[in-house]
Amino acid sequence: MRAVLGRDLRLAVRAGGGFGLGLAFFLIVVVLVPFGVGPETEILSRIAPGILWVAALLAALLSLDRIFALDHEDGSLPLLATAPLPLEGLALAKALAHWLTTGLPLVVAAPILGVLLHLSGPGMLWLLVSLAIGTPALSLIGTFGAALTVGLRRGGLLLSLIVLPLYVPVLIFGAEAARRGADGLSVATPLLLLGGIGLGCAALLPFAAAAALRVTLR
Amino acid sequence: MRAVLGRDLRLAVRAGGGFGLGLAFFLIVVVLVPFGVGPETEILSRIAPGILWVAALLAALLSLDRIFALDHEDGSLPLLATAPLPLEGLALAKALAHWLTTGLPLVVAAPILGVLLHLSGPGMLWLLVSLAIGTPALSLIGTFGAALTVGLRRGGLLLSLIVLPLYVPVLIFGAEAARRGADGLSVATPLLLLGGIGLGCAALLPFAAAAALRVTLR
Amino acid sequence: MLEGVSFRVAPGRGLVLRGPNGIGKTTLLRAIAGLQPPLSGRVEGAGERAGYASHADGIKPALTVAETLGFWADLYRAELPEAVYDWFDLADLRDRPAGTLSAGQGRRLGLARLAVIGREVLLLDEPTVSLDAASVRRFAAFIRDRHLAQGGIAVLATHIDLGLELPEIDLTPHRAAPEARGGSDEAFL
Amino acid sequence: MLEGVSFRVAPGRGLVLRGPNGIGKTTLLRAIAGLQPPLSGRVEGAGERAGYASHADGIKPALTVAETLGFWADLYRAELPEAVYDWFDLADLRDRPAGTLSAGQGRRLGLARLAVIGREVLLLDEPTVSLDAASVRRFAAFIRDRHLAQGGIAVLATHIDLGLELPEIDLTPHRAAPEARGGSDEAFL
Amino acid sequence: MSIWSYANPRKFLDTTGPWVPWLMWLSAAVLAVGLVWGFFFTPEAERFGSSVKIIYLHVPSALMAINAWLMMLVASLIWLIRRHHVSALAARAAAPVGMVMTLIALVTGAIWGQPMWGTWWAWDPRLTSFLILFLFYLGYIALWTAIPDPDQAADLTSVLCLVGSVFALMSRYAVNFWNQGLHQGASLSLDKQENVADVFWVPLLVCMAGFVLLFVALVLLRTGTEIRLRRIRALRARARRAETVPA
Amino acid sequence: MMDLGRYAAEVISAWGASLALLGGLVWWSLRRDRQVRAELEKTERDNG
Ligand code: HEM
Ligand SMILES: Nc1ncnc2c1ncn2[C@@H]1O[C@H](COP(=O)(O)OP(=O)(O)OP(=O)(O)O)[C@@H](O)[C@H]1O
Ligand SMILES: Nc1ncnc2c1ncn2[C@@H]1O[C@H](COP(=O)(O)OP(=O)(O)OP(=O)(O)O)[C@@H](O)[C@H]1O
Ligand SMILES: [Mg+2]
Ligand SMILES: [Mg+2]
Repeated sequence: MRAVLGRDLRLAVRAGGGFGLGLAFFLIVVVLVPFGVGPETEILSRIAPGILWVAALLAALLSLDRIFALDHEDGSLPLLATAPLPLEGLALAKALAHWLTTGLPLVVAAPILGVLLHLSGPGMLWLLVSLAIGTPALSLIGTFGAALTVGLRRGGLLLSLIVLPLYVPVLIFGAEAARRGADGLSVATPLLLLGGIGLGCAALLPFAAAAALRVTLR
Repeated sequence: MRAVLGRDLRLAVRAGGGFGLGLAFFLIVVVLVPFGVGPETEILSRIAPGILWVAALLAALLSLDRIFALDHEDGSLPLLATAPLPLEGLALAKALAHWLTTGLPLVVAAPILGVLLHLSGPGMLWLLVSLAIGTPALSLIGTFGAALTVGLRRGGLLLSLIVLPLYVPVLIFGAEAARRGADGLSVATPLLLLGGIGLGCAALLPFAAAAALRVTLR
Repeated sequence: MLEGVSFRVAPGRGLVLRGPNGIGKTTLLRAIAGLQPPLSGRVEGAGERAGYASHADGIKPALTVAETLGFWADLYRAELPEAVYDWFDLADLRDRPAGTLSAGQGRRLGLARLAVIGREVLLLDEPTVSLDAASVRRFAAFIRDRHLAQGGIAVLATHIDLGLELPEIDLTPHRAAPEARGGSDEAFL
Repeated sequence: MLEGVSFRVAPGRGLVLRGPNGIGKTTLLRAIAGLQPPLSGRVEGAGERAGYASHADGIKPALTVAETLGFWADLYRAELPEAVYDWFDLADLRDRPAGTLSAGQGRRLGLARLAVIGREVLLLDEPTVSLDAASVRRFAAFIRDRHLAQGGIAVLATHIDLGLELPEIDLTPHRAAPEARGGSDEAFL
Repeated sequence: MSIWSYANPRKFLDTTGPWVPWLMWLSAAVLAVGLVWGFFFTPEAERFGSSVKIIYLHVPSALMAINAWLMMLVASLIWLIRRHHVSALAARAAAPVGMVMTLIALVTGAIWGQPMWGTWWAWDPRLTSFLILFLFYLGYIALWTAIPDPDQAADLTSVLCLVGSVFALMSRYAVNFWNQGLHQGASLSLDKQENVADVFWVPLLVCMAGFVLLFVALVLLRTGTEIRLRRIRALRARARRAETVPA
Repeated sequence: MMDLGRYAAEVISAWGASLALLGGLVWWSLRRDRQVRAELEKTERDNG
């Protein structure tokens, strides 16, 4: 698993690996939103947690199709599948690599970009916490979706449509936690639920993804 | 020019052409935003024009790299360049094809999706008008950016970075017009300015794009 | 790249360029087609009259054979003669998406494009790659009996024998000496 | 597509597939490589041991020659023998982005990849397209003196003469009759 | 003798090379005077308190951020029209300097905004247009580094600079139209200098002069670096050809 | 040290950040210039 992880991380950082892509997209959304909705501080700070969450989710969504597609195209997926690593482990490694290259940078960048949207101090803290808890779930769900659509024509579009509804609970609880945090309310409930979703995903989705891979590889 | 246009449209509609991609992305953003920022009607209807504009812009941005990249990869770009069609015409045809496959569907879909964000009746009208005037400029600017980055490593990321600041004036005037329209204010000035930008882009950018293509083909 | 190459080709005549990999055949053809400026020297009389076929065929997998040829005919405002399908043995493949063609069938489609665009000067870069012997003969016949016979010009780069009786230029002796170099580096030397 | 083809290749031996365009050489090689299931019939003993070179070289224009080879070596956890650059005459091109190579140089790079991945069974689809005569000889020498001499297996599809003394199979007589058809459609016929 | 003769790389290096150290030291001296004066020997302003001292870095860097782009625009035009390599390389050399200036203006402004407006960031037109300018610099530099062939890179970045300038101007007006803003008017600008007491104005002027000198020195230095890099490239290319091609 | 009043933190951090950025830019430019000069000399020696 460590080998796959290292290889994926290296590939992501190298040319064309799309390491910066998610982050750049996140930045783009956050810079553009004020031009769209107008510069009023109250409005911006009101919608900031939600927009940042949606932007993070989109950034994760856009980088999903790289999880398996590149390996599928150049034929390394069958080779990986026959390696002495169970497919569940492969799926987990892939999800982890995706999180490290996409989710983690987003978590780190979110508070900085929050400044642009007038996010309040506690808002930043809770945004960071909720993203840190929620983005791994995004990567896991995405890996499952990617496994379902490996090698399909129009895979990218299909992938988005499949993953989108699965993302909704994460988004709801994550954004709710960030919003409550920004308003100074209690954040315990949504964060707990978010953590629960994350753990559930980690426990179940690698198996689902492995099952999907087994079918797509046939 | 008509031939290129027809071919690009046909290719876009066929499998893998990415016709639905922009639209799907647009839909996704609009669906996710209420989950992110919360369900309050006033807030949503307040930010609706801006969010719809930003979403349209992102959808256009994401589909830009197909404008020339595919033709570059399979070697048809030099063949097109030696055809009896000036490169300016090629750039214009490409921009038009991009608009017809990405911009136009967005314009049509925007009012429908506006319902999801509680956009008011006049808001929808003016959103539609402002998108109809503004999205061609987005396609033209994007074609220029795509011409600059044909065949580069990390072209996609670079393209977004280059095009992003160029999109700002269009977004500002477009969203401003839609917002004013939604609030029942006069929309003449921003729409005029938007139209001016569009005309200016149509008059100048094909030349810039052709100049860039001439250099990249060299 | 190359130095001291100079030729004229009269209407109805052809020319074959030969030389090892990387000598500059493609570069020369692209320069003639006007796709890249020569470091020095001139190209006369080609430009608008030239049609260029590169190593890559520029075939879109999603378009059918007939649509592909139709597109090029449209773009060059030419008609699409029915006979092209016979010349290049494509009749059975008409409505197949180009992406499902075999390599040689795809190449035939790429060559058929040249018959469609109706240019006087054809610049062909290794046109017979992937073709079997019968297809090579069919292609040679097209060049000889249709294109050249109607006063066209053909400049071909190839590594194999096409069975066309055309004058040949071997580019090997023209490889540029290392110092000979126009271009922008010069200002910094 | 094809019917009644059957062969075994012993270690250290090679086989050349011949046949006109579109007969099914590529399809057969892909089936052997496990990239597509044969409509009927079996493939034995290839799978994990096979390396496949298709019509397209799968070369990323942005990576340099050295990076490309290094990547494949990495991916197959093999070492990158320095000598590959000599075998395929790529030494001077090491640090050139693959996108700037000429057609033949690119093809040489694609072939060098096969020497790097260290697979026993090489499936080569028209490997010498675009190569000049000297490069074809160099490639043949590689197959004969390095790959086969070390007990490797090579199955090549080609239209031209490679100067390798290998048994050949002409696929023309094996063209499938239109009714012969396996696959899951069968249940509905 | 025409001024274009300096567009010859060798001549440019020979001429400007010796100036660079002098310019460096001169700008350091002027900057030191202006900054020390501004930091230690100016009073507090009644509305800003001691925070007014930020102005000695904020305004000069903001000025240079814009001027650097203008210089790049001119250099790009010269390259496109007359194809003098030095001007293309000068534009390339100026971009990172301009970007750092933009960054300084943004950072000092943001820090200043906290006590003055109670926020790090506001979508004020001037601030916003600086953010956009920063993005332009980023894209411009990224394009330079992404293209391997230097002439091609020079051509494409020049086109981008031209188009970008037009759009930068448009965004300035767009942003103004969009939001009226909090930022100080041009109360210190040259034609209205009576608006401001000389105690602030004179050291600020010294600082501006220091920034201009520093900019010129850095651009000359970096242009020299770029020319040398090109020369290394050309020499290597020639050597490689000599190896490959049997004479 | 002089008294900067209640804006001390802002002034010092603004000056610190700016001077660090300026210094970094100058240092980086000088260092790169020195490296490139050395490399050019080497290249000229190797293949004059
Ligand atoms: C990130 C934010 C900021 C940016 C990008 C920015 C940008 C600029 C620019 C471009 C200028 C030069 C204008 C000219 O000379 O005409 C300027 C001047 C100035 N800025 Fe800022 N600024 C920012 C924040 C602030 C803040 C927060 C303050 C203080 C409240 C401030 C106070 C000033 C003053 C006093 C001037 C001099 C105005 C004059 O020219 O008279 N700026 N700023
Ligand atoms: N962008 C580039 N930068 C540097 N060298 C290049 C570039 N493009 C081509 N070359 C080199 O120029 C030479 C001529 O290339 P060209 O493609 O014309 O060769 P060719 O004669 O067509 O060869 P082939 O038979 O292999 O197609 C080659 O050595 C090639 O590597
Ligand atoms: N997806 C597909 N649908 C229908 N026919 C196909 C498809 N893919 C390939 N074919 C056909 O199958 C036949 C065999 O193709 P294949 O690529 O194996 O030929 P080949 O012997 O390699 O020819 P070449 O020498 O031209 O490369 C061809 O007639 C081709 O048109
Ligand atoms: Mg060639
Ligand atoms: Mg084949």
